[in-house]
Amino acid sequence: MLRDAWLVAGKDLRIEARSRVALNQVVPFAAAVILLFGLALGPDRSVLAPASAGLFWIAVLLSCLLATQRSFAVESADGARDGLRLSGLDPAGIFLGKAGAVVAELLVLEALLALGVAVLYGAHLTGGLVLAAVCVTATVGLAAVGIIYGAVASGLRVKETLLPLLFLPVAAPVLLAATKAWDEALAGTPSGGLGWLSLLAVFAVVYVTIGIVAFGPLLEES
Amino acid sequence: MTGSKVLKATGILALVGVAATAWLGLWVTPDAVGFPHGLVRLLYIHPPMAWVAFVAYGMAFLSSMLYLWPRTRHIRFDRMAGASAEVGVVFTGLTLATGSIWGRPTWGVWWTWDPLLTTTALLFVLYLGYLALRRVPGDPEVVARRSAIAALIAFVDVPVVYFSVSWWRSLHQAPTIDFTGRHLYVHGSMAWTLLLGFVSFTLAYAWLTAHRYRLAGLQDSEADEGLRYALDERRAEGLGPA
Amino acid sequence: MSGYIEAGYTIVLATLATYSISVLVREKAARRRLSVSAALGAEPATVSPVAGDAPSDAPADEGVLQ
Amino acid sequence: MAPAVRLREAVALAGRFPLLAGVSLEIDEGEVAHVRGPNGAGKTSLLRLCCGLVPLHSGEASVLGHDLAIDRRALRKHVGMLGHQSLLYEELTVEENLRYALRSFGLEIEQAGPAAARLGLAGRVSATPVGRLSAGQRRRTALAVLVARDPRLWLLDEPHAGLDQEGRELLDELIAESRAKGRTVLLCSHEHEHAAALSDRTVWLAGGQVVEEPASVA
Repeated sequence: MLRDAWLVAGKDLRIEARSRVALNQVVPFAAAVILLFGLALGPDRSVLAPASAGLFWIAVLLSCLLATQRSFAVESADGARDGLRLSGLDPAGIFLGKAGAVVAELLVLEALLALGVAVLYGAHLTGGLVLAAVCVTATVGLAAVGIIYGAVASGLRVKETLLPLLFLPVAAPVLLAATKAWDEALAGTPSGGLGWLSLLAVFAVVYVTIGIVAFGPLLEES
Repeated sequence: MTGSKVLKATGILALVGVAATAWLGLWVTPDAVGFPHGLVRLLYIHPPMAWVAFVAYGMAFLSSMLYLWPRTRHIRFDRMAGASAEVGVVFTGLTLATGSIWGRPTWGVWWTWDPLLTTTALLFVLYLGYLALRRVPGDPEVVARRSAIAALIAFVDVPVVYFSVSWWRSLHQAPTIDFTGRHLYVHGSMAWTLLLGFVSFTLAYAWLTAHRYRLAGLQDSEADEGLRYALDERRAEGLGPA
Repeated sequence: MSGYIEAGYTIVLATLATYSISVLVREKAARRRLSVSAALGAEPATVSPVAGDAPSDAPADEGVLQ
Repeated sequence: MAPAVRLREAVALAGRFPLLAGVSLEIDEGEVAHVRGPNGAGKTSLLRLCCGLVPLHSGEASVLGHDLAIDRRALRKHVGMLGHQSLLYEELTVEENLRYALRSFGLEIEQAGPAAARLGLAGRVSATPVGRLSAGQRRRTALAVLVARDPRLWLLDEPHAGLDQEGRELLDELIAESRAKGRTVLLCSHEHEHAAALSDRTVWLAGGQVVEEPASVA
């Protein structure tokens, strides 16, 4: 299973390194989102700085949608499922590999985005360790849910519209917990975020487990 | 058919019960002190709505699990899950509506970020997504399987959502008024009316879900009927031009 | 009493009534269609497919059948 | 010897549409069968059923001793499908695609080089991303994956399409070779004479069924 996961993740990341879709499209998209938030909320830093954690995570959430869609788009255009199902790979391995690749991509994106938030909104990135830990746990949870739903929706003609509807409500607790943990850290009390961090960890563990168990049935019979 | 008789009896009981709840709630029970505009009367319908919604989602989850478990796999569990979730969405919508109506005169706003209301609103969109997924056509078995997995994901999300939202709220401020009237001394005719509300709306849920389940079965056999003709036509193609 | 209470009860009762009736009507209609097609079942060739849904996820080459 | 493919009244659906309307068919191990029929007869669906891409709705189906109703995953290692879609990764090179495919089946990657060379994809071509190749070269890459894997059952859906004269001859050679090795081949092709020369028998399909005699139209 882990061998297959490694293989799939390596393949996805190599494709990303070649095509640069995440770098050339998803990162600018996320940048546009935080710019637009700035425009919507006005130039007042006293408004923007306190909201920066929430806006950051909204941008991450939307980018995660794009990243998971892309993750299934690379599986040979129209035959995404066919290819995965004919491949002889362990479904749990496929799930872990794809989720792992998305996590890696999103973490890079988050680093850039954090920089953007610091510059544009004037957020002080204090409590770096907690910020990073929150990023990792939250992203694992998001990627897990994204990949499961991506597989549910892949091959359906309505996937572009259905995936956000399925994904966003489930991801709501991640948005909440990650935002609160960041708020605490940015306010200079990183230890206040530890509770939220453990909530994120629970979320990640639960959905990674569901993914490992459910990916087989999901790919096999459809 | 005894099953049909039981169902009919359930329907009549639910109808009588709901009517009685409305009558008692609107005209018989007294106004409670501390609740302006007689708002306490919403107590007899709002909590039962929320209760039924949670029961419905629990039922949908249970049926989905029974479908996913290979030894109990049967398409009827998929129908059950779909029927229950649909009824659940109706009741969730009503929970939101009555909650909002409660909020307007009480706090002067149609919406408050109360943990229960917020959780319910998220559940509403979560299960709207689930129903949308169910409506995407495909092989019945495939549809059933992916719906069951979506139901699993959605249901597991419920406690996480509730926990995170209530924690989030408790950090900001204590809830202004307790929604379900836990601080309210419910007694006499009020207690009985509330109890009647719970029972009769639960009966209404059972009756609705049973009929929705039947409808799903009929739709399936209709489709199977269509399949028989389609198969015949397909075979006729193979025999060359008639 | 204020208008809020009546509105709450009306919304709940009306929605549940509408939903119940729609389920019952659809159930009845489905039953009737089924009994009709069962009566015609002896001559399937004269009846066009009732639910010949377009193959939703079929490969394109198999979807076109003339 | 047990039949490689054994179908009894197999029905396969897309939604509520019958792709296969009750196919009964036996193909022995080592046979090369030419699957023939008009457009929409169910040829592609038959192949997709045999590799487990289309679920079996009713009837019986077993391929290489695996019951399709029970274990389709175990089967996939032994079946190779060449369909309309090449199922390759556009951004990866020919060689990377080959290696990935072999690894994903748990096979050694030594075969990648020779297989590419066999299909005339050695040298500069093998280091080119598949997205930049011509349709014929993609076909060759997809074939190279099959050659490298050497599965027990080959499912070829219009394999000649898009290949040049040299490629077609190469393909014929490959089919003859795998036949000599005792592999089973299901070959769908509209190039009847060509395909007939390669195969042991012809299976006629029409209306999602196997038909006895060639219908008036072919």
